[in-house]
Order: sequence, then structure tokens, then C-alpha cells
Amino acid sequence: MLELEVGLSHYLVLSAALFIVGIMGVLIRKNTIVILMSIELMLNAVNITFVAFSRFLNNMDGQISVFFVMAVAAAEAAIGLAIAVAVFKRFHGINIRFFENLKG
Amino acid sequence: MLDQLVPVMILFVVTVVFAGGLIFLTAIVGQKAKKSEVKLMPYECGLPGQESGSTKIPVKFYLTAISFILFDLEVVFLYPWTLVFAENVQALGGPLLISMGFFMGILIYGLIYEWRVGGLEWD
Amino acid sequence: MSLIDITFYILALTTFFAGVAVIAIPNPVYSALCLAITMIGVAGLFFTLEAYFIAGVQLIVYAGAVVIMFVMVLMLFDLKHEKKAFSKGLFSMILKIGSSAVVLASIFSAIYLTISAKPRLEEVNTDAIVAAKGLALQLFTKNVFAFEVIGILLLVVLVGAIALAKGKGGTHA
Amino acid sequence: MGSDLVEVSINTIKMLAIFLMMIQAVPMLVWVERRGSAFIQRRFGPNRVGPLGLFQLLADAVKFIFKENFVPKNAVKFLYLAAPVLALIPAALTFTAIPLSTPVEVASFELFGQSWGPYVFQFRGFEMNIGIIYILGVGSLGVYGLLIAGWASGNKYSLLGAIRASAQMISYELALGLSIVGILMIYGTFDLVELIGSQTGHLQFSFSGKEYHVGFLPNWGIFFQPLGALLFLVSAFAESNRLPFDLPEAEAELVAGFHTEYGGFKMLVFFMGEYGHMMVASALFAIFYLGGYHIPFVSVDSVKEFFLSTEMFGTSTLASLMTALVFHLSLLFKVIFLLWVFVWVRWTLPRFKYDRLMSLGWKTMLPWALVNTIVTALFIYYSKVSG
Repeated sequence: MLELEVGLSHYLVLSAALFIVGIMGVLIRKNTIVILMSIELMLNAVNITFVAFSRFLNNMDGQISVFFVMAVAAAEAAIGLAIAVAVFKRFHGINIRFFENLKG
Repeated sequence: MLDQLVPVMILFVVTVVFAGGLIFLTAIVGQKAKKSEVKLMPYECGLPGQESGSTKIPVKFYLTAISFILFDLEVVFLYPWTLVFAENVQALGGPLLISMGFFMGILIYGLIYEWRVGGLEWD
Repeated sequence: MSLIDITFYILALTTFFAGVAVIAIPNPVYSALCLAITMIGVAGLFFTLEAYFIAGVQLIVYAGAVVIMFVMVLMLFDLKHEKKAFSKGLFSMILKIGSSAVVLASIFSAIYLTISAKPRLEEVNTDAIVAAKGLALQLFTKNVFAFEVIGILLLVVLVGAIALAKGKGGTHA
Repeated sequence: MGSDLVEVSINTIKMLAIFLMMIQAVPMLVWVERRGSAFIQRRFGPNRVGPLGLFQLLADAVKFIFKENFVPKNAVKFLYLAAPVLALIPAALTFTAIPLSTPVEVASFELFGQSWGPYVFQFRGFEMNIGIIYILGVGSLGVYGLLIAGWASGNKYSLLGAIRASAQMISYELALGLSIVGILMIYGTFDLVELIGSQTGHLQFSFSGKEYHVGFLPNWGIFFQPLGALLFLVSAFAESNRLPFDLPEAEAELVAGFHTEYGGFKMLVFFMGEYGHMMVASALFAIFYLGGYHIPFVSVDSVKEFFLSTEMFGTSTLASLMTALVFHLSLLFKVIFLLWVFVWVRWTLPRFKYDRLMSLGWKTMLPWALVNTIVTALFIYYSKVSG
């Protein structure tokens, strides 16, 4: 099963591994900003799959969706951080448990 | 692809080895002075530093970082646009201008809003 | 084991281990720097996939803007070293690791079963500028609507971030 | 890197030579800066060691090597030592991607009983096909060196200095990116060699059908994008933390900002990084706006014919090598002039206050860069379409 010649499945295995590392990060860590970072990790894993399929199927749609995933991920990181800073100012700590008493 | 990626890696290793090696060399060759407590204190230009625990650093910087990300995305979307615009101006000039005009109009409005609301002020 | 495979394995291993380091290291500033290494590794992987323009954009947007924001904010918070960085509870920990393992196993089996023809990665050496032009042409003709929605999304995020930042004083108001 | 072993090894040696060229240029620049500032302030610069003080920098380098390697108390040892190297890497990776001159064609020749085929060697570190996007991407990584240096030296003031320096660098990176968009729109390519190629001959442009020829001006980018050139230069100053934008490391303000705790050779590596960024910025300005390695009204072939006619450089290999050197000198001359502008501005203009500096970046540079992009787009649209 294990060929050393790099093919499409190698990229998919790597992106799956990165995706799982991202999920673990969200589940395990308590610091909000590290959770945001592991979400960025998951989005990057998705980007690798997009580009790998776009390269092996010779069609540009994969790379365009990578463009949009990057834009949305950057926007999400910006807002996530703004909320984390607002919580830090109020509770002097950015542990995930402070987020339970957000209104609404 | 390879004759671009391999040189970048070689050069990265060469720079790290060169700069790191020289810094390591000075660690070996440099003077060995006795470790005096005062010398190792962080440089507070004379006044003994009051370790006041967590420092009060104005949080203004993260708003600059956020607006930088958003306008950087705008610049990044402009790069492919210039390629398409420069090449087929006759065929697609009009619709391209309108679509990018709308996109940049929104972000220029964002900049004006941030300016008016005082997001760009520095205390 | 041609040179392409060696570069792929170097980049893949650095990306994966930097990714694991992001969630493994208690001190958040170190994990932010490991995230930067992951982003640069992913940009290198895009290079091996001959998606040159996307690799450049990844370097500019992710490694050069998003992670710098993370590093700056973490340095601003100046958190003392976090002792309890990981969530407590042995049972919940086992549950979490177990569920991730199940998801991982299903993904690996899916990859192994479905990828019947194993296409090899041989160098097509497409010209980068021509590929970027093709990408850009498709971006601005077929997906123009999504492009405008991204503009509106950026405006909404900007207004939201300013509203959140209206609070007074520094980090310890 | 080419196919057979010879080509790969020659390309690697060429890349390392260009990297060493950048590292070796730093003491020369420090010498130019110290003599230049002395000239501006009507005093003698270093003139003790060697003729005109040229070996002063060699003496400094040796002195730095023997200084004590000092790590402050609450510094993070590994990152504290790694920060200068991180500050140098982006400068090194971008300088070697810049095309320095015309390619050198080597005809096939007989050596060691084997015939080596004809080669074409690019006169640059390595050939990067997305040119400017790679340079911008790696250039934006330069902020990490500052942040880690400020944070790892465990000193409150250096952390604040590092955050102020990085906030300044990212604000001016926007204006830099946008000013480049103007030039890309006119030449329509990312590759720097193509961009230089389209700046030859005399200034000519077509506006709605009619051709305009300006005989005496070279076809440089600066005449198409004067505002873009100004914006690029000013943000290049801010990117390399040069005066009047070097507030975060100004002695008076924050006690030398992020490199307060650094001394000895680590400080020299920071200088290498800063001067490296300066060289990259001036080389890019020369490529975008001053026609790169082209000499105004002299074409590459005429210089080659001239060298072919002389008997000393008769063979085609030597002739193409000499033409490459001549054109490399023309780029070098432009870069040295721009580096002199860096030094000249540093010792004449006063330093900005921090809020003025940030508001200049966000409230004047960015809007003007947006205006420049919009005007260029409309100009191209009307010049091409209604014709």
C-alpha cells in the first residue's frame, strides 16, 4: 500500500492528518486563541486538498475556491481575535470558560 | 517547479548556517566575563525596573493588525485582476472595471468609516 | 525516490510536526510561531503542486498577515506561562482522542479505497504567469458574484471589529 | 537548476556568490553611511584604518566577533539567539530572486575530453517564475524577526518597541503592495525580466489610437507612474525601518527599541538584515521605475556586437559575459544612487512622532495609493478601448 512515489493520495493523507490535528486542537486546548489557530490549521488542510485535486484533475476551480477559503478564514480570524480581546479586557483571561456568559 | 523550490531551500539552509554559525562562533571565541547579576538585568536606562507584573500595553495595535488583514486581502485580490485587466482590456474592460470598482468602492467606504469613527486615531 | 519526492517529504513532515506543535506546546506564543512554520510549509507544498500564484498568496495573506496578528495579540496579552493549558478530565480526554481516531481511520480508509488509479506527480512545468492568468480570468468571469460577496464580507468584518474595539483603555482597563 | 551536473553546480555556486555579494555589501554600505553622514555634517568620517577608512569596517567586524556573547536574565535563550537569523533570512531570500543582468549564453566547448553543450545562465540567484508575488510574500515575513527579538529579550521596553515597529511595517506594506499594482497594470506581468524587457527604447505610449513618441526620454516606468514611484520609495523607507521612520528603534524614544538587549555580533546580523532590505527595496525601485539593468538608449545587441568586434572578447561566450557585466554595472549604478538617497534622507530629515507616522501611513499613503490604482485603471481603459 505504501508507495514512495508521491501521488494524489499522499497529499490527501497529509491534509487528513492536518485536519485531525486541527480538530484535536479545538477539543483539547482551553486558550481561545489557540482554538482559533487550530481552526486555521483545519482550513489549511482543506486548502491542500483543494489544490491537490485541482492539480491532478487539471481544472482551476480548486484554486479559486482556495482563494475564497483564504478570504473567509482571514475574516474569521480577525473577528475571532476581536472577540477574544474584548473578553480579555472584561475577564482578564482568555480561557474558553469565560465565553459561557456572553449574552445572547 | 524544482529549479525554484530547491534553491530556496538551499539558500535558507545556507543563511541559517552562515548567520547561526557566526553567532555561535562569537559565543566560543568571545570574551568570557564573570556573570554579574546587575549586568544581566534588563536595560531600564538606569532606573531599577519595577516588575509591575502584567504591563498595560495599549490594545490599539490589534485594530491596526485587523484592518491590515482586511486591506491586505483587497490588495491580494487586485493582483490577479491586474493580470486580466492588462491583457484583455478591449474584450472585458467594462465589466472588469465595474466589478473591481464595486469591490474597491466597498473597501474604500470601509476605510472612510474607520477614519470617521476614529479607528485610525492614535492616543 | 526522485528529487520531487524528497522535497515533498521534507515539506510534508515539517508542516505536520509544526501543526502538532501548534496544539502541543502550552505557551501560546510558541504555538503561534509554529503556526507560521506550518503556513510556510503549506506554501511550499503548493509550490510542489505547481500552484505558484496560490503559494505566493498564501505567503502574503496567511504567513504575512493572519499569523502576525495572532503573534502580536498574544504578545500584547503577555500571558504568564499557562499551567493548565489542556482541558482536564481523563474520561473526556479519552472520548475526544477516541472520536478523532475514529474520524481519522474513516478518512484514511476512504482515501485508500477510492483512489484506485494512483496518478503520479510528474512535473508538468506549467508557466506560472499563464496559469495565474487562467486562474484570474476564471475568477473574474465565472465567479464574479462570489468575489463581490467577499467584498461585502470584508466590510462587515471591519465594521464589527471596530465596534468590538470601541472599549476604553488598554488590556487591563 | 538545469539538467546536467555541471549546470546545477554552476547555478548553485552562482546563487551562493550572489548571497555572499549581499552579505559582503553590508560593510561597504556601513562605510558609505558613516562617510556620507560625515560629509553631510562637514566632519571627517572614519579615516584611520586603511585608505579613506575603508578597512574600518573590517576592524569593526573583527571587534564584534570578539565581543562577549551576552544573554540577558529573563530572555528566552533560543529565540533570543534565533531572532537575528530570522531577521536576515527574508532579506537574503528576496535579494537572490532579483534579476541583476542579461543572461549569459555559453557556447558548447571541449573540456577534459568531453563536449559540454551550450548553456544559458541567468544572471540572478535563482529563477523565480512568479517574481514579484514571491518577493512580496517573503518580504512580509520580515516582521517575525522584529517581533521575536522584542519578545524574547524579556525587556518590557523592547517588547513595546517591537510591537510599534511591526505595526509600522504592516501599515506601510499596504501602500507598498498597492503602488506595485499600478506598475503591474501597465506591464501586465509578474515576471521581473519581462517587466524590464518592456522598458527599453525611448518613451512611447498610445492614447486612444494616436501614438506619442518622446524622443529624449527613456521608456522607464517612472514616467508612467510618478505617484506610484513616490509611494513605493516612501514605503520602502518605512519597510526597512529607515529614518524618518525609524522611531521604534530610535535611541531617544525606547532605548533602541527591539534590539535594546542585543550587542556584539548579533547586532551586526540585525544591521545585515536592515541593509539587505534596503538593497532589495532599491533594486526593486530600479527595476520597476528606472528600467532595471537597461542603459537608456543602448540596446543589448549593439553592446554585444561591439564586444564581438574587439579581438580580446571575440568569442560569443566572452562577449555575452562582458555585455552581462556592462548591464550589471548599469543596474549597480542605479542601486548605489538609490542607496545614497537612503543615507542622504536619513541624515537630513527629522524623525516622525509615532502617531504622525501611523496617520501618515493610513490616512495619506493608503488613500493616495488607492487613487493611483484607480486613475491608472481608468487611464488604461480609455487609452486602449476608445482607440
